[in-house]
Amino acid sequence: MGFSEEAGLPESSVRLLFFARCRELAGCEELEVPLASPIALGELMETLRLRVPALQALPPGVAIAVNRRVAGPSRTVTPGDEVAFLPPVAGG
Amino acid sequence: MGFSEEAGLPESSVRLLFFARCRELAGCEELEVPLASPIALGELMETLRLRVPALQALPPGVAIAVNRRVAGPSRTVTPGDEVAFLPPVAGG
Amino acid sequence: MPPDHAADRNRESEGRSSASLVRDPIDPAAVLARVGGPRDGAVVLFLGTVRDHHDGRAVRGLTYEAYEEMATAVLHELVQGTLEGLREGSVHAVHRLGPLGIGEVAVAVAVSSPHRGPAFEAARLLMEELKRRLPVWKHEYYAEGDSDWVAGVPLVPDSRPGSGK
Amino acid sequence: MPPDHAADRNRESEGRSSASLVRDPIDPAAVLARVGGPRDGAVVLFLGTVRDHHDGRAVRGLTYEAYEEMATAVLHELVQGTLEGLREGSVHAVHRLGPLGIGEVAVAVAVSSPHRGPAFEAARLLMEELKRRLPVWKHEYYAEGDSDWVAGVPLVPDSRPGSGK
Repeated sequence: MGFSEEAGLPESSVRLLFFARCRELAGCEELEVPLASPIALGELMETLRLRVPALQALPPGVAIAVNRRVAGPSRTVTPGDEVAFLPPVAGG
Repeated sequence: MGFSEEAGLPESSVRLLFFARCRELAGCEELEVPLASPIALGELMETLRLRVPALQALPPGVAIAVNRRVAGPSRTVTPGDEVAFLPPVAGG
Repeated sequence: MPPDHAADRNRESEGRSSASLVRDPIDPAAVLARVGGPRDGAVVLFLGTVRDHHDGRAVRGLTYEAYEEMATAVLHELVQGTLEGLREGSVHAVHRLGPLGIGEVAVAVAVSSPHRGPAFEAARLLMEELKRRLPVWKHEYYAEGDSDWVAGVPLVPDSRPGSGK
Repeated sequence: MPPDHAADRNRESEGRSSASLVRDPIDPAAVLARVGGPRDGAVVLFLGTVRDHHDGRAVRGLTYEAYEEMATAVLHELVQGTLEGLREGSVHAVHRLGPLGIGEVAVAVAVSSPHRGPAFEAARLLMEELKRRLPVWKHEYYAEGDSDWVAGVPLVPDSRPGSGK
């Protein structure tokens, strides 16, 4: 669906989004982190945990969405993607 | 609940009510028939069939309510009661 | 906004049920206004509307006839029984009589409850009971010009208190 | 009133579903207006309203936060999936965001269908799915003055088409 074009990010980074309790823990709604080439989401998380303090202690049950779809650790993240941290949901 | 008083009928008859297809078959909404003393509904029906042509061929599935409650043949009908002929229902 | 006092008031007014037969159009907003409260997190509204077809025949309208005194009593008993099953919340039901056009609301049932599961269950069961027990008959008018009574469900002897008197 | 032509038009417009996230109050009548049609005999409306209590604590209001772009996409997929399950009828869902007071409508789901069984089932399943899948969070404000995020349901990896790209 060409999401990275819509987002208009430089193609050498990913955008991290934080919601609800994750937003409070991160202390911000959004972070841009450099990413030179495609990487598995699990691997990206390992890297990020070393560089972003907010990601060292995610609350239990947090899901990660890549380009607005919940993804597992094997999902490939490409420069320009949007990676969102979603605590357990409580709509309705 | 003193229904016979509400209905204001003479205490020597019962009121027959006909609805929907029963009303069309009976050719009227209401009939008053004499009743001198309490009688089982089943017995009353036998008597009525001889005297009221409309009741000789009730359509299948017709229920009979005595004083607004569906009743079986053993239900006692007392002078002043309201006896209603109710074809299968189709509300809602 | 003192929610503890509001909750107390609502606890006192638990046990709300109402029902009616009407000849004017049913307004869903007015039906919804009869249910709900600060302790209720769920409202389920069911509307039964007049379809333009039945058993493969094009329908242009219908008329509901009722044994009004009995239907009113039965409807009140049904909503009261529904509310007792719910324990907490409120229930309202209304059935229309007389002539109705396609798309018009024939019956409306609304249930509110603290949680959605019981509200869905109660609204659905109330509709099932209403269709089985309400002395109401439907006369359909077909596009071809003829009309007929809709085949229904035979009423069964009443198990309500007082029915065996 | 030519019902055969009306039926044809309705058959063509089958497959109607719609969804939205809103910040203004939800009007149940407007939600109902999005569903129904001459072939539908049943409409089920569910309203989720803000309760004055939760887990034994008095609540004075709440705020919904959403991952809006994703929530909009998920909600559209849910109503579309519900409609496909129904085959005939229409589906509408709307979720409110931002601050809400006690008794206000947080979510509304409406389903119309030729018959009531499928309409009840579809509305209920849609609500279950919505609660499991919509990226929306609830922050409650308590009577005592404090506030907290409501414990929710962990999202599970997505099985929608395209999620494994």
